[in-house]
Amino acid sequence: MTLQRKIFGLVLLLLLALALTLPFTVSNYMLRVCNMTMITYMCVVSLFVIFGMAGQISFAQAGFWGVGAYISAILTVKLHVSALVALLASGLGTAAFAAILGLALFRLHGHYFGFATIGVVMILNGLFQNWKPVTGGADGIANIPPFAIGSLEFASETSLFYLIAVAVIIISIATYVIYRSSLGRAFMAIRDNEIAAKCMGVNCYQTKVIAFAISGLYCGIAGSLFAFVSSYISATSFTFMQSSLYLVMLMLGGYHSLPGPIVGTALLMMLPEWFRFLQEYILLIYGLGVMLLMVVMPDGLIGGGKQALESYRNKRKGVANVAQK
Amino acid sequence: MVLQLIIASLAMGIVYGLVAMGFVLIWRAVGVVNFAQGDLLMAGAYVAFTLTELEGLPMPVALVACAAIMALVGVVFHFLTYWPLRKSWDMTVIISTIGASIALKEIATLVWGPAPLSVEPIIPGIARFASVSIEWQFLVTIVIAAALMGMIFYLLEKTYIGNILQATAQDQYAAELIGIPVVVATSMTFAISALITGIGGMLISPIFFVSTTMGGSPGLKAFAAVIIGGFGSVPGAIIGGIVVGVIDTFSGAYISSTYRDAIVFLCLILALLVRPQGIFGEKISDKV
Amino acid sequence: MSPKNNPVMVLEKVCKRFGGVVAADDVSFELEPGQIRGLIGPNGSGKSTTLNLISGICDVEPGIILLDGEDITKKAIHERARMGIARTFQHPRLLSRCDIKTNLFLGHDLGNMRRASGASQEIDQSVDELLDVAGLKIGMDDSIKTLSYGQQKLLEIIRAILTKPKVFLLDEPAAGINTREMDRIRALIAIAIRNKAAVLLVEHSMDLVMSLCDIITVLNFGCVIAEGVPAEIQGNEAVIEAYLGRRRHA
Amino acid sequence: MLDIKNVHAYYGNIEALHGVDLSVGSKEIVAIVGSNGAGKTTLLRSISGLITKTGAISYNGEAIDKRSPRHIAKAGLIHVPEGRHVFPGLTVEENLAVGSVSWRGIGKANLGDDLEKVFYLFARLKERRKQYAWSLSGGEQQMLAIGRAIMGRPKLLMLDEPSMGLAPIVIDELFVKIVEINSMGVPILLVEQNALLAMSISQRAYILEGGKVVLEGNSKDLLNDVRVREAYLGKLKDSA
Amino acid sequence: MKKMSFRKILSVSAVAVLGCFLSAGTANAQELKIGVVTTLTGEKALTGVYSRNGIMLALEEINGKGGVNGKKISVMIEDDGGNDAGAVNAFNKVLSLGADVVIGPIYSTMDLSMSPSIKKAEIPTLVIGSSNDIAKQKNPWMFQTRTADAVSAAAIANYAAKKLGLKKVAILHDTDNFASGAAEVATKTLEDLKVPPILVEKYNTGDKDMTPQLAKIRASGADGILAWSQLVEAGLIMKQIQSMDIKVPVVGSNSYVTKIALDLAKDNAEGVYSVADYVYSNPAPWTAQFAANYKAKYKLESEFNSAMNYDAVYVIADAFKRAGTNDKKAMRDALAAVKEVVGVSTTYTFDANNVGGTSVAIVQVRKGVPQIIESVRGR
Repeated sequence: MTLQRKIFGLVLLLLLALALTLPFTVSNYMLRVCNMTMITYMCVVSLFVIFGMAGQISFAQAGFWGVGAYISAILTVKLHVSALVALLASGLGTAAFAAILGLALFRLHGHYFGFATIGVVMILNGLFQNWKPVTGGADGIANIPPFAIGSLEFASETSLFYLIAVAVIIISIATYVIYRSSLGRAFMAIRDNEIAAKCMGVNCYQTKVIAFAISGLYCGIAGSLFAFVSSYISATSFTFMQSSLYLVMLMLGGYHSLPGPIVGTALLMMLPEWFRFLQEYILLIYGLGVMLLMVVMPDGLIGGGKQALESYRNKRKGVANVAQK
Repeated sequence: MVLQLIIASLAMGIVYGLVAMGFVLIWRAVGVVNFAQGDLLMAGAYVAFTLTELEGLPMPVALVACAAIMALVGVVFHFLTYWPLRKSWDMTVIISTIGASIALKEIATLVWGPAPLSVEPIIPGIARFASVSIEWQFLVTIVIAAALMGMIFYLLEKTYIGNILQATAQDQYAAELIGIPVVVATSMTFAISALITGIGGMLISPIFFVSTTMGGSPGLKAFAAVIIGGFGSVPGAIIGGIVVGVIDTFSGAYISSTYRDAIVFLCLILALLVRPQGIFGEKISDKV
Repeated sequence: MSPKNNPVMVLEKVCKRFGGVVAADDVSFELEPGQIRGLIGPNGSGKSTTLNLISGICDVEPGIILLDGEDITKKAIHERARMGIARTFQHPRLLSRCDIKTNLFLGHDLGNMRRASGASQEIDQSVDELLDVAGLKIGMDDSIKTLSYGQQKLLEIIRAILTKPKVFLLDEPAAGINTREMDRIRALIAIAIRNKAAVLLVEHSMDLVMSLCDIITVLNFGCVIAEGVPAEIQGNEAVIEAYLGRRRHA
Repeated sequence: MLDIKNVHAYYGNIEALHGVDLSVGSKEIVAIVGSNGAGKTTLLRSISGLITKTGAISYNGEAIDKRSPRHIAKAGLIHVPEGRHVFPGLTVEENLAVGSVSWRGIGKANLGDDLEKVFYLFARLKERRKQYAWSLSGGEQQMLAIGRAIMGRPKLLMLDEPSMGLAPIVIDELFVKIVEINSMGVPILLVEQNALLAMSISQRAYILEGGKVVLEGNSKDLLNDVRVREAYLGKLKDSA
Repeated sequence: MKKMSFRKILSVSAVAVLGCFLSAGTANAQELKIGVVTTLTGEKALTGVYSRNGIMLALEEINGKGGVNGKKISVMIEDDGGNDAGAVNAFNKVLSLGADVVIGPIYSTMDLSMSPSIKKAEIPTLVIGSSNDIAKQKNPWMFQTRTADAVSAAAIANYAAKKLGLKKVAILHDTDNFASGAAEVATKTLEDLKVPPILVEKYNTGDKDMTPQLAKIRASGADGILAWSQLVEAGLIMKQIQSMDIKVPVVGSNSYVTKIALDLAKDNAEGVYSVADYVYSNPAPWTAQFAANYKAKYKLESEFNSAMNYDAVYVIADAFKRAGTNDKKAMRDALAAVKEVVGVSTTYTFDANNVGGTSVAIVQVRKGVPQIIESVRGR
């Protein structure tokens, strides 16, 4: 077991190292795709927290992503706040927004909460699109300055890659720590059995609000980074469809464990790029592929892989047992 | 102006009601929210276009043929999205319907092209009375949709086959034990759901044209209707649809024409918070 | 019977109605530290309801439940849990998609929470020891789904013991398990007793109830119809009738 | 009529029945009694095709152990599940009409005689024929569940805990009706926790414990058997 | 239709692959590679198909005549999926494939989101979006070929107030970038003419039922409607105006006289005025020839997306001819110097802000066909 762990860790480190050298091996275009993939990944992880761990389905994530993006855009363009402060404000602001929303919406249980979040993303999109004095309305907000810490400016795709990678690593580690902490266990207890969770002393309402706030924090950071990467934002990005895609990514990757969001996001962000030559057939294949994958691997790629591994092990165990007898 | 708005909102509302009914039937039968419901509306409109504009069928025939084709689409939809996943978690079916939603739009684009299409109305021309002047199709929509709702309602509530479908929806376990072929019953429910939604699409296509994206907004608004009306209730879906139609049109006229979608969804959230069981609530209290 | 020392929990005329059905009707009893009270009765007699009332899953109406002299009737489920009420369920309610470690840690979390608030200072029972007593030779990273039903029940009991409960409610621990596992349940309950928990045991397996309990309360149609030590209960005509039913007069 | 040989049943990996043999004659009421978790319900569920099992189950000499629940119902083995499971959103009459599906399919049929039979047995249902099933009391729901099964023209009726959660007076009334149904020529397999009650109306009884038949015989004999009592209340401490 | 598009894909990808090979094989082939970012999938896929058609037609013609200075032009087309992030992805994709010049999508928000990347990559890019914000970017590498909304919106307002003599104008517009920008300009123009609009109504892209807006317009007693819309909504609005018996002149944006909108609105379009970059019925020889060629090749009427993209290729060809090299800097300078290049939709001269289109036409639908009434020179 420990050996396996070590090997797993080693492989992970190797992959990470490989990933960090990407800017030297791929084109600018691919790097941009990687950057967008990582930003999307943060949103999918946020969904992993609220849905994968805490079991509360949310379609609000793309809306939160937008809130984060707009906070940063408004702060830097209109109020000339420094980028770092804007990033923090996006994260915390969106977290606070999510928390307040959660306080109201977690009076609803199960599916009903999910339904309400559909309303949330629709309303937010309406505001982004039409609240001209604040969000710039349909014009969006242009000329967002590049991210900078002091005089260190992150303008090139490569520097942005490392900036986002740092955020991704921090968020991944934070999520792993939460996953292994009592808070994470409280989330999962709520997901698996709310009554049992309560009987184990978990304040479900409060805990759900915390999970929602954390997911808001992640989305806020992702949104802020998106604003800096694209330097122009408009309402068209932050839609219900985008939220559904996060859900698809999480479910296809596997919602049980942290590698799920990684695999799911990478797959669904990269494949369309690799299969660009299919042109107008790509979305059809995408849609059918999603349906097919769900049938073949209802637990997602990671879940399905694990199951295959487990059944293989069981088979081996079974053989060993028979041999012993 | 008010009368004009009332008629327009009724026509929209009743179409939302049809789609909402489609949602509810599938929800009750298999406990899943079908994210591709709006795309079934789109499919209905394209089928109607093919039947009337390309094949030149007379309207009444086209209506029946469209219903039949959409029922078939519903059965296929059932066997592709729900049946293979019936044993697993409902989320997987939801994801599958999201996939189906993407695929349906693209199929429509590939078959009929990306350009929007127009369809001849069932009764052409404009109806004028008092201060109102409105396309006849609005009134036709109200009449046919209401008749269709009545028929479906009668089928479900008053006939033996309807009872079988309802029984399967309410308790699949018991249905299986007394010998109801559950596959047939669930696929029939999907067929009816697709049929009424598709006819909704056919009815509005002369008013709003046929395009691959036409299902998106009605789909979401019908979903709001389902929740406002009461999740799982057929009369709730109808009333909810009309309520949403009225909110939509009147908020557009009197509050803000750009925030009307947002207002509808604000109502959805408020409805959930104030009365999560909706106007009609669940007829079946708690299944203990 | 043991002399009344200091009851940790008191139920005073606790009632519950579901619609027109009376599920609990003036149920009163006390739980004492280190003592096991059996709660028996035929199906639908209100045993599980009583557990639900104590743990807060159902609202009491009317009646009073005291824990350490404090009225907890209006407290939320998680507050009661934090005050030291632990329970298991008829069908184990584990975190079905998590590994074993996570499930056990959930118990620890509550124990830690209570220790931090000074509510619990019992000796630490190591997980290994408990697992050993339960005869669970399992990998901590295994998924819950790999466990048999009986193992799941044992694990749920261990999880509850890890919270260092003052009041420990067991709902049919022996249902659906084999005799070897039954012995292990006994051993686990013994550990809880050693930790001065007051145990309330709802059980159909009379072997277990009769051999384990200090005192037994019998419910029928929500009412307490008998209370006494096991030997008394076994001979009680009302109890026998409640269980085996009356013969039909042909 | 019904013959069960060496049936093992599983829930996932867990074996719930460990080789059960059982038979029901053509006019009998056979009782299966035992405490909670003894495997009574599992046995019924394996007969009606709801769970995976090994072993042989035959009905009138025809093997039915590979058939789906629907086909078993079609063959006339109708299972009234524990907890009644009436269709709450349908009226009493609609529930009964749907009950005829096993022989009727979706065609038209004259249900007059069948309804008459049910209403003769359970007059209360006739009074409430237009009411929704959810609005019925527990006893009435149980009657409806049995009535619905009778609409399926059963050749063997399997009742799972019909007395559960009912007041004694209602139980008495219900069991009179069960005997009456049997006297109409329908063999009945009765699963009951209320052992004395079940044995007092049945000809034969099986006592299940831990997924095995521990006792079987004439109900009359078993009624006075001390081992029955032990199966429920446990062995006395001193005799253990 | 299905077969056709598949063949097209094959040919496009073949060209693209060939392009890659050539660029790899002969570094200094001096061939010009145009990267195209357009919408082929998703909700806005309609425009991309037209754009691609226009580009492929222009390419065929130019290469058919032996290319520019004997050098061929090739294109690679990438899908932007109809959203901002996708546009940047597609832009980077064509860059990575070695594009020398890029043609951007018609949607202004996508062009705006590409702007920083364009500046960074220092690659001359012709965008088709018409928003006034594009010029405000002051991006030396981004060229707005199409006549800006400022010109066309002012033209609409002027025509309505001066020629049609409207006094109480109601404005109805989409809330998207192009329409709301144009509506602002129009409002300003009308105010300057002392006939401020009596009502401004908006709707969101994709809204179908305009009854509330039109009911208010009717109740306001407006004597004319100015409208800015996308294709489908243009058709819808023309139809709904008629069905609500609003009998006032309508002056719409370019979309109102596209073949698509006219097909949708049918008789309801009769008499509608519009400002247009391009109409297929334009009798000018160059335009008529394009319209005929397009129709012959694709079996459908051309519309402004095709025309704008067709022109864009010719504008690039013109610059390439003068630059004589595919060097990006040289191409940029050559593009900036584009002067009086006559296209099918307008005449192009890039000004200091890199805005190229110089004129629009006022058109009226007569007997179902848009007829040019007058041409408005913007500058």
